[in-house]
Amino acid sequence: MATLRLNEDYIERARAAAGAVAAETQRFIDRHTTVSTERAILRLIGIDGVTEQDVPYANVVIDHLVEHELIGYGAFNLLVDAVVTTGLTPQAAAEQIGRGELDLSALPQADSVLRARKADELVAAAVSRIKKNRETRTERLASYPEEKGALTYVIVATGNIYEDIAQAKAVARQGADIISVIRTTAQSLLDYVPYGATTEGFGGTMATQENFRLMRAALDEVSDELGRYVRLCNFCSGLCMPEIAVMGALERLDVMLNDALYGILFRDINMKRTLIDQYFSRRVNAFAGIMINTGEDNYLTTADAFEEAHTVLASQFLNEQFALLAGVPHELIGLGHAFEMDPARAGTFLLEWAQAQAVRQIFHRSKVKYMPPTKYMTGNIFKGYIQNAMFNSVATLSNQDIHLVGMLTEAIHTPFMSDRALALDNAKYIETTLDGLSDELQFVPGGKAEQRANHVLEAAMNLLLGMQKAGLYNTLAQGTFAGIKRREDGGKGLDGVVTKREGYVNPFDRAFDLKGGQRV
Amino acid sequence: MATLRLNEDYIERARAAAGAVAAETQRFIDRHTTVSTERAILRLIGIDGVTEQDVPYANVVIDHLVEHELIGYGAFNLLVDAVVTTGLTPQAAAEQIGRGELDLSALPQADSVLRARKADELVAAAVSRIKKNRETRTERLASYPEEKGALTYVIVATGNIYEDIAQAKAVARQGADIISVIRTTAQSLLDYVPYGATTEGFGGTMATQENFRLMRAALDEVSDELGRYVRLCNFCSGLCMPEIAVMGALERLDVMLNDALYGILFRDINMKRTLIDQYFSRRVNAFAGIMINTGEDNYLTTADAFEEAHTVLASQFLNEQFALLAGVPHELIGLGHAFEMDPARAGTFLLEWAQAQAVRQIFHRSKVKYMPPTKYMTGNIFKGYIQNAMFNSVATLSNQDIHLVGMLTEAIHTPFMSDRALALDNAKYIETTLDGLSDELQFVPGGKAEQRANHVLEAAMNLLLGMQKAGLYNTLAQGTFAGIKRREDGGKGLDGVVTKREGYVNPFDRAFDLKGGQRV
Amino acid sequence: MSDSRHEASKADLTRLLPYGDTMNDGKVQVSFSLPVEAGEKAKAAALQVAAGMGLTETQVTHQQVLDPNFTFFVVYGKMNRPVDYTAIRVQSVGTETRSMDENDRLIEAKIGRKLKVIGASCGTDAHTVGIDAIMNMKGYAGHYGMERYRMLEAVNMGSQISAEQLVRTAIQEQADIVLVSQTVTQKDAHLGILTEVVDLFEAEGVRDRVILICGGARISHELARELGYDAGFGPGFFADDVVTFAVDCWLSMKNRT
Amino acid sequence: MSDSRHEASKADLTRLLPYGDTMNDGKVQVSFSLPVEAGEKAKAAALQVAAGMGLTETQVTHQQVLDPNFTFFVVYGKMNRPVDYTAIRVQSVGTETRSMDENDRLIEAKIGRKLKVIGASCGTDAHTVGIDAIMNMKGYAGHYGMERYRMLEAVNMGSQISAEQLVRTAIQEQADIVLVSQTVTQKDAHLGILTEVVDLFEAEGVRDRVILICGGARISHELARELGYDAGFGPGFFADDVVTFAVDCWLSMKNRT
Ligand code: B12
Ligand code: B12
Ligand SMILES: Cc1ncc(COP(=O)(O)O)c(C=O)c1O
Ligand SMILES: Cc1ncc(COP(=O)(O)O)c(C=O)c1O
Repeated sequence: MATLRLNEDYIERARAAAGAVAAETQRFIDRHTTVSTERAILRLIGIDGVTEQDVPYANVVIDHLVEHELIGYGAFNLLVDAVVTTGLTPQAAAEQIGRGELDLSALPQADSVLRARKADELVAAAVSRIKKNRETRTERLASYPEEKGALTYVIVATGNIYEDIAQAKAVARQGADIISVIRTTAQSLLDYVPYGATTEGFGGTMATQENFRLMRAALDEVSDELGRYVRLCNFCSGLCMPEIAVMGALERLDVMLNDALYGILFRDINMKRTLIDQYFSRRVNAFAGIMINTGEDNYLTTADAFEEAHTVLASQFLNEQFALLAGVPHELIGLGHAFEMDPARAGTFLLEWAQAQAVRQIFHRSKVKYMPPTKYMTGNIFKGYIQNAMFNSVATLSNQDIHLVGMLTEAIHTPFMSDRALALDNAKYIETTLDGLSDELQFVPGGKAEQRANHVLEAAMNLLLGMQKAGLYNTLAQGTFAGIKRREDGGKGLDGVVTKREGYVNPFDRAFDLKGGQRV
Repeated sequence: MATLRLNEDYIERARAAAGAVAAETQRFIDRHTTVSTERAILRLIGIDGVTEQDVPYANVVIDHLVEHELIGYGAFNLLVDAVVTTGLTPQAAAEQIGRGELDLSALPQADSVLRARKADELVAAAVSRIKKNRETRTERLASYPEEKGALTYVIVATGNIYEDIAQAKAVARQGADIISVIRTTAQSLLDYVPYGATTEGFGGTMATQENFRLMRAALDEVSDELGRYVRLCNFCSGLCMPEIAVMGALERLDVMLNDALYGILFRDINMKRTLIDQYFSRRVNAFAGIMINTGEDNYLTTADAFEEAHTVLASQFLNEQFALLAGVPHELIGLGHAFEMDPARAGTFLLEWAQAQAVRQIFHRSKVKYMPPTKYMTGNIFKGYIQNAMFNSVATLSNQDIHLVGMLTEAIHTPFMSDRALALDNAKYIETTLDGLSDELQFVPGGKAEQRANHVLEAAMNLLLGMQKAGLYNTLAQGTFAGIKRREDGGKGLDGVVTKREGYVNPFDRAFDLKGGQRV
Repeated sequence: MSDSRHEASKADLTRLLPYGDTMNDGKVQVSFSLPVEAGEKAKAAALQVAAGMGLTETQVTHQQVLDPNFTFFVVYGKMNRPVDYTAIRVQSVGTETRSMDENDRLIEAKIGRKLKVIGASCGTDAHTVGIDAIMNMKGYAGHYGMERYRMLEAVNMGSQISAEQLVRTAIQEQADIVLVSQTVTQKDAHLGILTEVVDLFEAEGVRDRVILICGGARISHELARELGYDAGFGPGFFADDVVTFAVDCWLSMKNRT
Repeated sequence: MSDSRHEASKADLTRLLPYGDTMNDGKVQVSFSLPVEAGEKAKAAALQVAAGMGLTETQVTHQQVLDPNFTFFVVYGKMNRPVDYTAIRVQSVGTETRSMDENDRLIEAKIGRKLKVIGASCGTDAHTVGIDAIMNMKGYAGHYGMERYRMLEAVNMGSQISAEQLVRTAIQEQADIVLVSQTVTQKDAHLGILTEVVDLFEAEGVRDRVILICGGARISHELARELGYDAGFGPGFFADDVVTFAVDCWLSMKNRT
């Protein structure tokens, strides 16, 4: 593969600075939890379903704890007490709380031995279910021929899970490796997760546990048919990030969009809330063997890809460090980036290639996920098709692990079945025709590609060194990323941030630690 | 630009062998003329128009000479005699012959001084008209800003010269540099050139002098509008090759498809006829400052581009040598080649690039004309559009002088106005986005690109060395080019080949010699 | 060669037809999928679909399996239903767009005070690039936004703003012009929120006190008018176009309070 | 969420509509040019063209100047005229294609002698790849041609063969099967020569003694039948298909001489 000679010193310093920023933030994260983290814990111990008013029992319980100012002790503690003292299952307890029949603030102290036993039992049940999913995935992967080359990634977004399934099966048969079910436009701001199979979404379909289950079953079916494991992806993002992680772990999703900063920037979710949420959600994802995909590509939909390339790189360093702190192993970190330079600008192919190749080399231990042009796609589907071909070319030349195939109708509608087929055809044709090309080429030493890559790298390093001084919150307040300014106490969901009290416990934080509790 | 290290020794030996084959053939050519060459000479001295039965007067006169077995002395000799003895203009003489009022076999001997004076006068008139056209072209080119980069080449083919003009103006405004008016499917087998403005053709429009004139005027108009010289191209090919050359010289065409072998292979025209015809037609083209474009691309529509790449290269060497023998300067030789490998084959981009780059380097003194995919184009216009994008990429990377832009509807119909616009958009986008790329890349030394290029070069050299032994005619009989076998005495138009008799004169052969009569 | 026409035929604007390479050849390209298995029968069905579109001389140039029961087609054909171009009246938002300077001077001269503009990307829509293009200082594609206008006071509330929030703010701030951006239109997601904004203004009895304008990638002027907006702007329009319209509209509203 | 359907809806084959991403959404993509100046009015005209095609919910997603008086459009819309798929009967050339071996054995068993095939690319058409694909030994795309058949004697006359040449040769050689290839169809160039071949055979009174088959990129079975051929084959058919048809045809012609 044509490689770039990158300044290794810059890489090291940038990574160290990002590590320092993440570590500093982690100290804050460690002292806090959130309503969504606590709801995720409840889901892990089996609380599911909704009230007659469609309120999830996880929310019912957490709202109850918030109301009684008990949430700082951790929902797990209180639920175990309730289960031990009442003899109810967690679900039954939750339902009683919902009906106002049980008040967790008025519980007697449970016996500490029974309590510990119950706690272990509940944790073990969750751990075992998730482990089983992980094993099933491993077994399935092993039972099919070995995978080669990039995984092609496509989206389905009909709004109706059943139509999504039809689309997903079709596109899997057309050759897609990862099916991402886009969420409906409203969902990420909901502070609860909807329930059941859903058929009405706008620009996407509700992420619900039942929808996950239905889609996973459909993809297993089609995987068997095709003799190839078709991966399922969803969005572990928004106000319910940790809960979605749990749902994904329970239903064997394989990939999750999951970013430390995306919600802050693009959904105006409070930064503290998101940073705390992303930690536990990544813990879950890692344990479930689910690959996370970060969302730096989104920056370039508002910021200029030429001018702001270094912000993408800086953010990738941050996402990497946050992920490592959450215990995500390198092979489950999929860093996002995108091909978003203005096609009217001369010579961008080289710049895009240099960027993609640099990311590939800098994060060689991780996976990279490459996103197609969106911003400069227009209603001219013909032009769009060749923009995608150029993107596919860079993806192939720089050997991206996850290759999100672009739609010629990107600027028009969420994809038609035929749009996806054409998109995969495009990617396959380019992959075939460029096969082996990059092994036969070298960048001119010290030429524009290396200059550009090192320039972006240097700018990213400087940005991170600046952040190390200014701190993450201040940097976000300055509009550094995607040109979007966010205040420390602004945005949605700050009221869901909870300071841990003495005695707070989240047993899954330790249970899910792949490294046995060691911070990297 | 990324360059290949080619075996210079192979290049030299291949060129020498091609030179020997051409020189050997030239000895045969020099001893012969053809009815079409003679008609071309008549057109040069002003014979034009058609009889009431639509027979061109050039044909009337030559048929008359053939009938009276005088053709071997050369039409020029006889016409000058007639003009001097009758006092008629050549045109009037031709018309009298047409009406049976003048018999060239029954002419008295003309006074040799008057004869020589008349001959010089007629030649001078033709020379001056053509020179003026050449000067007009030079002046027009000088009056516009300097041209940069490849010339984009498009076809119009409505069958109706007036629709062609509308299409041509539109596509010139869209950015095309060379407009090629495709001929109607039947024309190349006609042993006469139709007359006047025509509006009915199939897959193309008649090549007539009036159509040339109308289109050149339209393009001059649009050139002035755009501040850019828009070139006109037609097909100097088929049974009337030399006449078309003359018509183009008189009407200021700028480019002519003109190949030493195309008619033999693709039109089953007799090889002697074509080889003799191509000689004088090239003489004319060269003198008129018209660039010739060879048609090796056509081989790959029947032969496999991967297996038979060397035949294209060998033919290019031959076309180059024939052109040089005819006195065509390097800068007016445009060698054709094409991007025609099966898109289903892996890794073809590198092979196409290597081939295009090798041609670029081997013929660095000449121009190269690069043809888009046609054979593997299908009714899937979307796929076709990205096949063209890959072709455009190779064209840009290897810096082709003439870039024929491919149509997404190649497999469906002769181009719609919108097809051409999309084709130019495609080429422009690729040119812009790949701008400067090839300067920033190197082929891996000794890698697949160089191996492939040298392999093809070696095979071409061997083929030419074999031809030097076997002779051109035998080689053509073996199906070496395009898999098509042609016999020395087969094909159309052999009866139009004429052995020169003692005293034969074609004054234009010398008059049009840019080098003052020196064979290179 | 027999034909004696001396130029390409002119379009008959009262009977306009699509153009491939010859006047009135009616050529169109169509692509679509059908939920049936690929094959000769599917191809026949595709040709019937094309016939249903009034096309003749149709050919399926490409047929592609999407799934066992879905097939994609590319079809070329001839459209035969002419359009009377001379009868088309475009309901356009205005004719000549004034520059920022011209608009500023006009506001100064005729209105004599700054106009207040409030804008937002409403509902759950988080697409801000469109509204930013119109409002923010730097504008878009070389066209400055409203914040740069001397005679406008422009407040961009951002995205994900509920209809109530927008209307409340507009009333509080006594906005002259209210801008609503909507990008997500899948399953008509935009119609609800756009209607809600109009309804709320009407419920508050202040609809006639504001110039209400919407915009977005799939918003047309016609649609906007139907929904009760004064105007709608799709892609290709910038702040100057919007301000020109708004000022004209302001000036023509006689019975302003 | 209120909907209780438990799977994606099935296609109603009696009322088949195009499919974008939801059953019966009717989505189609169209592109064409109009001979008018680009702009809002041109866009309106494009929408009327789309309406003329029976499309609703149309949007012009792209408008592009081709020339001062020509504009290109890309339009998306909803097609509303259903097709009764269950009523479609395909006039197809035959159902199951036999392999070379099966055909050879059938000819041997039922006919008992080699069949003679004469083929050519006729008129001024110089495209040989199509007829070569059917006739030559090596065939095309992995399908052997007729020359490889044990029980066929195939003569490929090549291209640019006049109708008279072909018919004369066919009669002289007592051909059982005659093949005509036509590729150039612009301005219906193929119709003349195809008709001429049939007419000549009829004029010679031997039309019923040969199986007459044509083919080419834009030849359909329907068209071939209309013109008086026994069959027509477009892209995607190879020697085995043609031979299968020809043998069946030969066997079903009771009154053969
Ligand atoms: C950038 C982008 C995003 C960014 C937005 C970042 C941001 N801060 O804005 C991110 C990545 C966050 C995003 C997310 C989503 N997106 Co988005 N996105 C786009 C994209 C690539 C470009 C849109 C854009 O910025 N255009 C540039 C601006 C300048 O154009 P414009 O909006 O049309 O504005 C012009 C005019 O319309 C007008 N205008 C616009 N607003 C207004 C208002 C007024 C008052 C006036 C007068 C004029 C006016 O003026 C502007 C200048 O001319 C498009 C695809 C594309 N290429 O079009 C998809 C697209 C719009 N997104 C889409 C979807 C579905 C989503 C999601 C819902 C997907 C999901 N389920 O997760 C999410 C959720 C967002 C949400 N809740 O709204 C779909 C919409 C499909 C549809 N028809 O409904 C698109 C078309 C992509 C696709 N094919 O699926 N997206
Ligand atoms: C190769 C080619 C050429 C080569 C031909 C070389 C040769 N020896 O055949 C050359 C370069 C010489 C050429 C020249 C021209 N060509 Co040409 N050519 C093509 C091209 C690229 C491919 C055709 C091909 O080989 N297809 C592959 C074969 C296998 O497919 P097929 O013919 O469809 O055959 C299959 C079936 O149809 C069937 N079949 C075919 N024949 C028969 C017969 C029988 C009896 C049966 C049963 C079946 C059968 O079986 C085959 C296998 O499935 C097409 C564009 C394209 N990509 O399609 C243009 C194309 C066909 N050419 C075209 C034109 C206009 C010309 C010219 C007239 C242009 C000009 N004015 O100079 C010339 C003149 C040729 C002439 N007089 O006929 C147009 C036709 C437009 C139209 N609709 O009329 C096309 C579509 C290009 C374009 N878009 O303009 N061409
Ligand atoms: C990390 C991440 N989360 C979520 C989303 C989707 O948007 P939302 O979930 O906010 O609707 C994206 C979109 O690209 C993303 O990158
Ligand atoms: C050299 C040459 N002459 C002529 C033609 C056109 O064909 P014809 O003039 O035989 O119809 C071509 C087509 O590519 C060509 O390359």
